[in-house]
Amino acid sequence: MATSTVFVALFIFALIMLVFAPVMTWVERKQSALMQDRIGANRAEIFGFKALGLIHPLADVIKMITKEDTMPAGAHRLVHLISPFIAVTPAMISFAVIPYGGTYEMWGAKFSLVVADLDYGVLYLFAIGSIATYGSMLAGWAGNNNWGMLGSIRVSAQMISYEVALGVTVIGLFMIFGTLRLTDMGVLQQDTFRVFGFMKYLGWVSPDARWVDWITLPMWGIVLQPLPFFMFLTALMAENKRAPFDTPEGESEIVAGYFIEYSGMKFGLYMMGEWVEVVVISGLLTAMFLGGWSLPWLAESDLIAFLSPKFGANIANLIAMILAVHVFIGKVVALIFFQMLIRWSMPRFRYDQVMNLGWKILLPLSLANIFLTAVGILVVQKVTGS
Amino acid sequence: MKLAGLLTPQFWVFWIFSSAAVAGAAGVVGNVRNPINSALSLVVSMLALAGLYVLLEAQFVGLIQVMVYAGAIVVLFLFVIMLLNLRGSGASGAELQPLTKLVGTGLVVLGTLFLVRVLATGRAPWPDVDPSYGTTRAIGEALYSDYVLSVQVAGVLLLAGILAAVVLAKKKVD
Amino acid sequence: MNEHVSPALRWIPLLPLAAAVLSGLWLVFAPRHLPRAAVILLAVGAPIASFAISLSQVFALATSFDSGQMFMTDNLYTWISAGDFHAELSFLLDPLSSVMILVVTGVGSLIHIYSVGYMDDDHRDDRGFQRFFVYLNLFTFAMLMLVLGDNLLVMFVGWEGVGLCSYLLIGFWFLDDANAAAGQKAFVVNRIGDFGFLLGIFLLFWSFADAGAPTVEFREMAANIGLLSEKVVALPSWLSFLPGFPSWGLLTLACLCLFLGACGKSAQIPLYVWLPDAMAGPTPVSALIHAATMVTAGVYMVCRMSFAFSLAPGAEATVAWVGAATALFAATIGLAQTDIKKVLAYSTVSQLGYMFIAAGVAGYSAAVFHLMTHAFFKALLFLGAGSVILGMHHEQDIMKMGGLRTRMPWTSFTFLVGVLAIAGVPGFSGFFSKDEILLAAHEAHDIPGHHTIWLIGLVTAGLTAFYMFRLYYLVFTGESRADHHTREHIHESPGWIVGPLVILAFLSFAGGLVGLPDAYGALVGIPQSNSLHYFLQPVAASPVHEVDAATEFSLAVTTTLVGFAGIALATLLYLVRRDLPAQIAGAIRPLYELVRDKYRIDELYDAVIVKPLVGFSRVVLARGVDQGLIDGLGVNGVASVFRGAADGVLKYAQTGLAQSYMFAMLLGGALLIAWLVGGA
Amino acid sequence: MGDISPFQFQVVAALIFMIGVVGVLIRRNMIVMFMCIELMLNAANLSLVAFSREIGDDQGQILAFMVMVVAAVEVAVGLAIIISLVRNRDTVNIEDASQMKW
Repeated sequence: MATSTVFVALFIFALIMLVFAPVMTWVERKQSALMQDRIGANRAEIFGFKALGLIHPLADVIKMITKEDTMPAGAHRLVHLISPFIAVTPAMISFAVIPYGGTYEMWGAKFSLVVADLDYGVLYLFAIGSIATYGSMLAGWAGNNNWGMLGSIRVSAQMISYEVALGVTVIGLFMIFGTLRLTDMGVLQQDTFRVFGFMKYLGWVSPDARWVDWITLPMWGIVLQPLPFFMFLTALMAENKRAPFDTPEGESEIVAGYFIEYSGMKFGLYMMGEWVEVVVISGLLTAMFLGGWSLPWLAESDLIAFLSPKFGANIANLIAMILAVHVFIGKVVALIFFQMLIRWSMPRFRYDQVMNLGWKILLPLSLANIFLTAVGILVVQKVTGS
Repeated sequence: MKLAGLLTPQFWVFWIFSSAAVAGAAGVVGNVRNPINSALSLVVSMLALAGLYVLLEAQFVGLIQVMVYAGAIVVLFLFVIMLLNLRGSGASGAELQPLTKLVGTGLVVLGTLFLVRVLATGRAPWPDVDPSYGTTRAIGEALYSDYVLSVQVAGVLLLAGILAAVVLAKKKVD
Repeated sequence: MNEHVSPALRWIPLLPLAAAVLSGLWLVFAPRHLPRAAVILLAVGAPIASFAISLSQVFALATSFDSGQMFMTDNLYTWISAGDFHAELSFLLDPLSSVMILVVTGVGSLIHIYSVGYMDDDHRDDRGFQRFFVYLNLFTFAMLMLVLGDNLLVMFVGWEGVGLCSYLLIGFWFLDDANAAAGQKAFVVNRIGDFGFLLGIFLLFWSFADAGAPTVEFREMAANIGLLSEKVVALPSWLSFLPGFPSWGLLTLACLCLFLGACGKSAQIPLYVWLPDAMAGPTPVSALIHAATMVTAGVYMVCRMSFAFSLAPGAEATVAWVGAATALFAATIGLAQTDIKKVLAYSTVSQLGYMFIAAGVAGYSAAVFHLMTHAFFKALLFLGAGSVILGMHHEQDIMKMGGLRTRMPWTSFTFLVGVLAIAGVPGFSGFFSKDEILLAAHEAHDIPGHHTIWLIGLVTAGLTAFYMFRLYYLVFTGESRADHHTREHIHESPGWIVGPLVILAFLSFAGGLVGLPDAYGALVGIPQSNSLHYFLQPVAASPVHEVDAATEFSLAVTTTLVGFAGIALATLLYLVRRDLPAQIAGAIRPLYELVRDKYRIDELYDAVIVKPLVGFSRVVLARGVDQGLIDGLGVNGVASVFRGAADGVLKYAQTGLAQSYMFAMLLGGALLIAWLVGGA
Repeated sequence: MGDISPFQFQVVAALIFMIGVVGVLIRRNMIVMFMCIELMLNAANLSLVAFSREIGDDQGQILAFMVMVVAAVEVAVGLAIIISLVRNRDTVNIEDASQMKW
């Protein structure tokens, strides 16, 4: 891995993180206001510039940092101190394996738009995700608060439960793509397939029927595995403990759950962790199900091959790279919007409903999906003879 | 030890992770005050071991180590400790006597020497391995071809474990 | 001999098996029994189909017989394969088994049909009807295995199978303890015989293997029998009282073992005691199993092994003498019995003795001939008795019957045909077969005392005629001695029952014609009229006695006269002067009571064998060995040793503290590892 | 891999294993004893993986994987036992659980 590629990747990574996380507070407030026919945050200003309320995140940060940091009596001091960091770090480093673009050669250097192009990328995400449990769980316990304790029992049970569903749901996708590397998935999803291609194999239409070749769909995860997309999204949102899966923190039930004893920036870190995770979820879903950084029906290699004669290979690669990043960010934003829609429109599940959904609905469905996918793969192999 | 050896990242990775693993293990035993502390030490040890696995180019096992041990098993320990509300002293058992500590330490040293004597198989140099060594694909293909029976048995075992846990932990209805 | 394979053979036994399994599984697993019509179709259809196949196969064999085709086989698979030894599960159809399968399936089918009528009124058990036919079909299968088996092992499977079915059917109404006990008695007594049979099989197999031809197949054994003819077995010194000491022919010993098996199955002295008790079963069972087929298995086996018996004169003589003794002995018991089925049972024992006389004097064809005719008329008699029992509402005491001729004309008439046949009235089937046996005995010069045997046979024939007519007169003539209520309801049996009776009556009358002696055939101009004899010749070679017609006729006349004397005496005592029997019985009361009580053989066995055995078991085996040695010293002793050790010493190691165990485990593990590594 | 020899991994494994052993022997808290058992299993796993790498064969990793499966089951069942024990006896002290039944 050339040094320059890491640099570029890290640069974009930092950019996204820095931009997205604070902006999320604004998004949350503005979008909820939109949905509830309010105006939303619009008071904070710098020299009269309100910038649609975009100043508010900055004000929030200042407020949190300057707030008193309390330490409850009887708390486990060390654990209480480190828990917020344990909570936010996994969310941050999850981004390392999510690709924003492919690999581009420009002016003799290789640019790979992913921080760590790991062979076991998705597994890495799951492993990191499982570490995230500690942050929430220890927080509730360390504060020596009964609500916090209830929150932490709930959060540990919920997160362990949904990790199971999380892993099993996407196995069908792994079976189809045959890889855990997210960049490979991105490349594979640039392919298309003929919706009615099977007719040729079965001899229902003549081999030279052109219309069959025209009707194609991109090989996106959501096209191949539509149900797992939604199940995966559900499981991820439950992992993130945001509404409607916010039973561990449920304000009206157990006050604030596991982070009840936190204030100031430590509290802020929990919030930030959740928001970052919203972005991570969107990025992961984009990479796995929504074709990653590419536009549908437009393979990147075709694009570069098309542009190179006109602008030269370097410029073509650069255009492709810029396009890729923008496409990726666009998809992510759309997904964030979608998640916010859910968060602001669904009531909170009851705790037993959360567990039932995980164990009795998602898990059986995903197991059935594995089975069906296997059958489907066998059928396709049989029909196409490959 | 050559100076060059000190400069390789592997050298540092090994020493950092192995001392963390050993220290974590010692923390599990030595933390008398609160079982939660023991559990947290255990996590440190587990994660450090995962690092050592990755150093040994067993990435898959390392990741599974994180997911299973750190992500599930220790969480389960914590969960149970919290559920039983064992905080504070008393429930955690007697304090360790100085003599016990001494004997324990001695036993660790003696036992380690003994085991090292057993495990010393000659210092073969590391062989070169295939790039696919330890990858998910390699392990997965081995598991589902040569060791498929073991996988089946493991599945049955897991099922039995689930049932056993449910039956044991369930409160009596009447 | 050119071999011929006929795959149709397997269906002869398999069809009844299929019916039994199907119906039996249904019985076990289905909540309700099958509808009656289905049971009848399945259970009666299977033996009839078997009979049809048997007919076609026997016909095929008979037509190819003249061209030198002596047998057909059907090999299913290799059952046992060990080294040089192979035992096939295969069936053999040769003249001997042809006769047998026709009897088994033919008479069997008739009895199945009869059973439909007979079991109709059995309301003791909801599923009894179906259960009965399951057993009956299973029996048919086992019997066919027995007679069709190509080697001793397959035969033995059938042999045990019929024993089992016999047990099941004797104790069919097992709710009555007496019936269950009778079934057990039959089974246990049969086991003694089976033990001998097994010993015989082992001995033969071992000897053949020793002689370099390990086989249990009949044809191979027959071909290699010469290998064993000279071998002898040294007897231990404590057996010095035996004739022929110090050594016996190996074949003699083997044949005696086999004959012990035959004694058990065919109810010969000393193992006959089970058969009269076996009358506890339903009457069709008595007819099928304890008259027509199973009890003749011993005779069949001796005929089948005739190649061995004919080389063992000692065994032959034993067979003949045991047969003669049984024939006379059972006939005398039959004189004083009052239970209609008991009379017939002792008559069966007696007639089986007759067959063994024939087999013993090497008159195998005569034995088979009598076996066949006996199957006809004894089945007829039993079925007639069943019809009477049904009409009399399960009354079996002939002293309470009488005058049934007018009420049950068909039964009465067919029963009379059976009685005439068994009494040996000329023209009926029994006459020819009995004559042939007596002729064979008369001419068997190499059997010691063959004239005495002949004489015994003659006397038995007279006795048979006497007690059979006694039975007929007491049951069917005179005034009814039944109580008022029963008398009102006496009725003729339905068509299911009468039909088989009529067919069997015809066979009892005409069945003798297949073995019409040559001398009679010559009278009507048929050369070699004893077709059965010639048919059986290749399998069970009977010595051809060069008898002039005069001798043959004179013997026949003697027999007939004796028979008529018996009939006349019975007529006098039970038809003309009915007061006489009681007077005679009073005059010889001790003797009469002894005979009536069956010579108290059962009591004798009980006192000599059963009681001591039970006492021995109870005192020595149960109390001494089982409770004292095994329980006391073995189980409890070992337990108490360990208990003592645990109580006194080991329990102090069990602190209950898990960590002490772990420490022990650690030490053990360390030592183990040290040993392993140190050893390496 | 620098100057790290396979042997060094085995030393680490042995050390962790012995700490686990001693922990099981000297601690009275059942849950902690249980953690020590996990330590021993992990030490064995490390040894397996190191040997596997030393030989250049993946069998040791497979075995380590299976050990993890067993460990997971063991933890689930063991903790369930501890929960029911605490419910009945209100203690996690191993010395209070010295009877077969009560």
